[in-house]
Amino acid sequence: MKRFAAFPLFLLVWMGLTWSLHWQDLLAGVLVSLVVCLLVGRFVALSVLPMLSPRRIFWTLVYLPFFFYHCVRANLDVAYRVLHPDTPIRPGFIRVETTLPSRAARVILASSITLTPGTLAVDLVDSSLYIHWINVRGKTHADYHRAVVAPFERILKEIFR
Amino acid sequence: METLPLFIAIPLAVAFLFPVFEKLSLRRALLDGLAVLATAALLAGSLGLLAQPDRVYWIGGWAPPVTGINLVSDGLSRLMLVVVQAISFFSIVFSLRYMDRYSSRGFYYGLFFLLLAGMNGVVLTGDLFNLFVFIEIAAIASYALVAFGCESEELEASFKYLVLGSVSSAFILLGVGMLYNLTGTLNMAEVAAKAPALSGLPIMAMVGACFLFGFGLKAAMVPFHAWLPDAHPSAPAPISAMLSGVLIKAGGVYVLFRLFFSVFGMDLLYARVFMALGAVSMLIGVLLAVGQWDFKRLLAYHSISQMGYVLLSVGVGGEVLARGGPTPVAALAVFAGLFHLVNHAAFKSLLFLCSGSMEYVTGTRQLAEMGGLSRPMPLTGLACRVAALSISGIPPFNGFWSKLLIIIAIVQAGHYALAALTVLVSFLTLLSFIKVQRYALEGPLPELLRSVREAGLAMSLPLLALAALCLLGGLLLPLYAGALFTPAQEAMLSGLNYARAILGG
Amino acid sequence: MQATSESGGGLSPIVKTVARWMAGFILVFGLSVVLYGHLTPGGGFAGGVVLSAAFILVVLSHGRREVLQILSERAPTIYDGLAALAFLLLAVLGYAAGGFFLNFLPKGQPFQLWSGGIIPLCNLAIGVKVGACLFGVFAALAVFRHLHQRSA
Amino acid sequence: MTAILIGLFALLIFMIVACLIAIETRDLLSAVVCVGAAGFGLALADLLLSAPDLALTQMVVEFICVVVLIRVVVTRQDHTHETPKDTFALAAVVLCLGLFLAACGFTFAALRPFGAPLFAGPEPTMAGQYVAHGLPDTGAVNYVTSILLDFRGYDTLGEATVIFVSIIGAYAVLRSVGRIGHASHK
Repeated sequence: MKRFAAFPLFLLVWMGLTWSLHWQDLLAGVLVSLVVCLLVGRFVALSVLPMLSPRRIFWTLVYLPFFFYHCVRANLDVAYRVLHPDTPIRPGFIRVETTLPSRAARVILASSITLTPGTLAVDLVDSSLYIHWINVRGKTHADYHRAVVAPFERILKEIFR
Repeated sequence: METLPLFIAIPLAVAFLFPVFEKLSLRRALLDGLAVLATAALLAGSLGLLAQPDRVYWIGGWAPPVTGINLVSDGLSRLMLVVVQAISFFSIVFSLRYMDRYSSRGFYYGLFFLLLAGMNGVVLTGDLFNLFVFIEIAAIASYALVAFGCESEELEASFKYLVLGSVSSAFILLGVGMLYNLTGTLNMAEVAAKAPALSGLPIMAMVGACFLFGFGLKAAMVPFHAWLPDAHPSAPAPISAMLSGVLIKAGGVYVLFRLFFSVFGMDLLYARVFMALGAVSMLIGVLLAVGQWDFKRLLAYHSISQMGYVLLSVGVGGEVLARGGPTPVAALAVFAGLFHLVNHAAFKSLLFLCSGSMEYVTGTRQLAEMGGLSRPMPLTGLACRVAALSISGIPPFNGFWSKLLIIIAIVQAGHYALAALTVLVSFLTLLSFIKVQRYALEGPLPELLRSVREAGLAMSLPLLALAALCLLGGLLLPLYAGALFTPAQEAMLSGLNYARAILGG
Repeated sequence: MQATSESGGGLSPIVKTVARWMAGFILVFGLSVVLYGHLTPGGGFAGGVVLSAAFILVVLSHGRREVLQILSERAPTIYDGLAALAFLLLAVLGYAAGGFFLNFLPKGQPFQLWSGGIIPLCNLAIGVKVGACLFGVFAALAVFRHLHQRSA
Repeated sequence: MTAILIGLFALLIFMIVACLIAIETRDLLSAVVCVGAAGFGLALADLLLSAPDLALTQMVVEFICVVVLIRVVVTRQDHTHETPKDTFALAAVVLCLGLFLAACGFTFAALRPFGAPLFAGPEPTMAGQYVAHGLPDTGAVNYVTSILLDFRGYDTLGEATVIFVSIIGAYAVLRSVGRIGHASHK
């Protein structure tokens, strides 16, 4: 049964794509979602039901604007560094430890870091994230963690608790 | 019951089934049985078609005004259909044993039936774009089959064939595109109805040139022949028989006849180009063949030369027609060309199958390494002799009669130099096949080949059947010419009336 | 970097996880392109390519070694053959109903999913076929390298 | 109209340049990238000529092909060899191409002008029939699909078969063992 966990998600995407509530479109959507679940359901295997708890939805809704804000800020920061005549950059690789429990949460963290300009998550080994950073500041892992990971991690921890 | 679509549907269905069958690990006998049964059914169907009148089948029920694609059964397509089915039947029977030497029988049969479906589609279609699509199916299947042994020479030959084949397909597509732009239709009959109005324009010469180049390359006429001597010998022997026996005809010469006689209307320029291409191919092909020591390569060069005969003869017929000469002469020339086309299918497939039979037991294709094979392999030796006599034009075999008719027609049309050339080429052909006889069948048996024996009945039967066809095809000509050749010859001579026959009115 | 595509080990866990999540949504999108081919731009050919993209994504991220354990060399050609056969079957069913490729099903109401008779079914067959085909080309080139045939 | 033409010519020149670089470069990976660029140009050209479905298909196919080719090229240590420049062959190719283009330029004047659709002409054409009969006779709203799968469904069967034969052929040629028993002497 686990492979059908993503069924409602697929159906939702289908309805978004077709943008219709006609019975034929819905029937086709149900069939398509079933087929897709059969094909790749065991790859996705998200535990969907716990995801629907109100607390999680609330924190997800908080996370989105927060992420957007960080994105814009980082954009401006990178633009400043690129346009500045001295190009004040200090590129380098850093390794940070994340305390997030599940792999899914770590991957979302890594994706958020990648989507934010200036930082790029290169690899994830167990709980260590390898990140390329355009302007490395600080000396210790704790510094890195505070600057790059902590803002996202705090909210993600709430979502995936 | 309308049977025309089945000539495409059956081979396609069989071809689609083979990958599935291979997964199911079915018994080999089942695969073989299905392949033989399908080709036999198609052969029977095509013979049954001979007794029926001309007709048009509109696919999908889209009758004129033309929106759909049509299949046409007229004399010329029925003739080609019978030849294709017959050669493919014999090749499949021969493959049953011969393909032991290759892996992946399922893929082999799949590609074989795709090749067959492609050729049937080309022969039956009445639509220009559809023609292109099915030519591509046949061509791609043949590229893969040429490389079926997976050895480096074969891959190289296949790659060369693929590059030149793609270039020719591009030109064909360009020609189809220009015709569509000019006439607003892809249906051959509608194009034929609109072609006379366009005939003076330079663009029509461009279209004609594109088609001549494209299909000339598929037919391996001489300036465009470079791929054939590599590609045809590289394939497994039954496939060589299919490629030389029918593919260069169905995918090349037949389409040239169909387009230039029925769609554009034969004029003096096209006829002269046909004659020139035919004469040059005839001469160069045989000159290149004489020096060959690889049996299959020698046969491949002869294919160029023999197809030159066909093109020359039909070109002479078209020339007589275009300049308003006597119709019986044109009819005789076209008839002789078509007769030689059928004969070539019979004796060239037979020769390739013989070469395959010898290669199967001796492991070599080099004439210098063979010798005395007619004693341990009496049936193959007999078949090989019949075919060699046939291709060299020795009476009473079929090649003699068709060459005789070609020479008579050319003389009657007044081209004495070409007639002399034809005789000369025939003599050179005889010379090169005397070499085959001398080195492969006669002489002492080499030490290495002491233990060879006939490869078995499954391989000998198709050889004997084709050898019988070579003998009887000439002797019994008056009996079946009316059913097979006369409608084809009429279809070609009636020219642009093709449009009226299909669209009615 | 952990990238070990040389040895067939696949990419980093980030890519693997995201690829797994995305594959399902790409399939849903591809199937919608296929099924709505008669209503919107798209159809079997475009949608089939999208379908194959989902599988190629998973294979690319997970690497050869992991894939070879679940994927048989024959799978692409079999689905290819079966889908082509389904398309031909539609044509032959039309033949039984009166004409080769006859559109024998009711045409339905325009702009609804069930319209155009056999057209959506043909699109579906072509979509599966093209998807299997493109994935087969990818698998033959990138995963199998050399095919080991049984001699049937 | 002129804007479209200018854009189209720019794209064509871009595609030709990309193809030439792809042929001439010694690095396989760069060649693949150039081929991808040419395909992307083709997708844009389709979009300019208002053929969104073609553009969609072309785009997706291009992405997949480039990804597949890169995947294949990256792990191979193939090097292209420097072939000696054959001046005569080059001259012959340029001459043939020049003659062909000259013939095209001379004869293409008779073709329908660019942008004049076949279905809008005064005389009855196939395209006109499709536009007139597409929706009522097939029930498909998308004319392209109605042509592809109903009027010319047989052609589409052929095209699907072309793809099928290509992959079957590729699988047949990629076998590791072609022959069983003794190989033929060369």
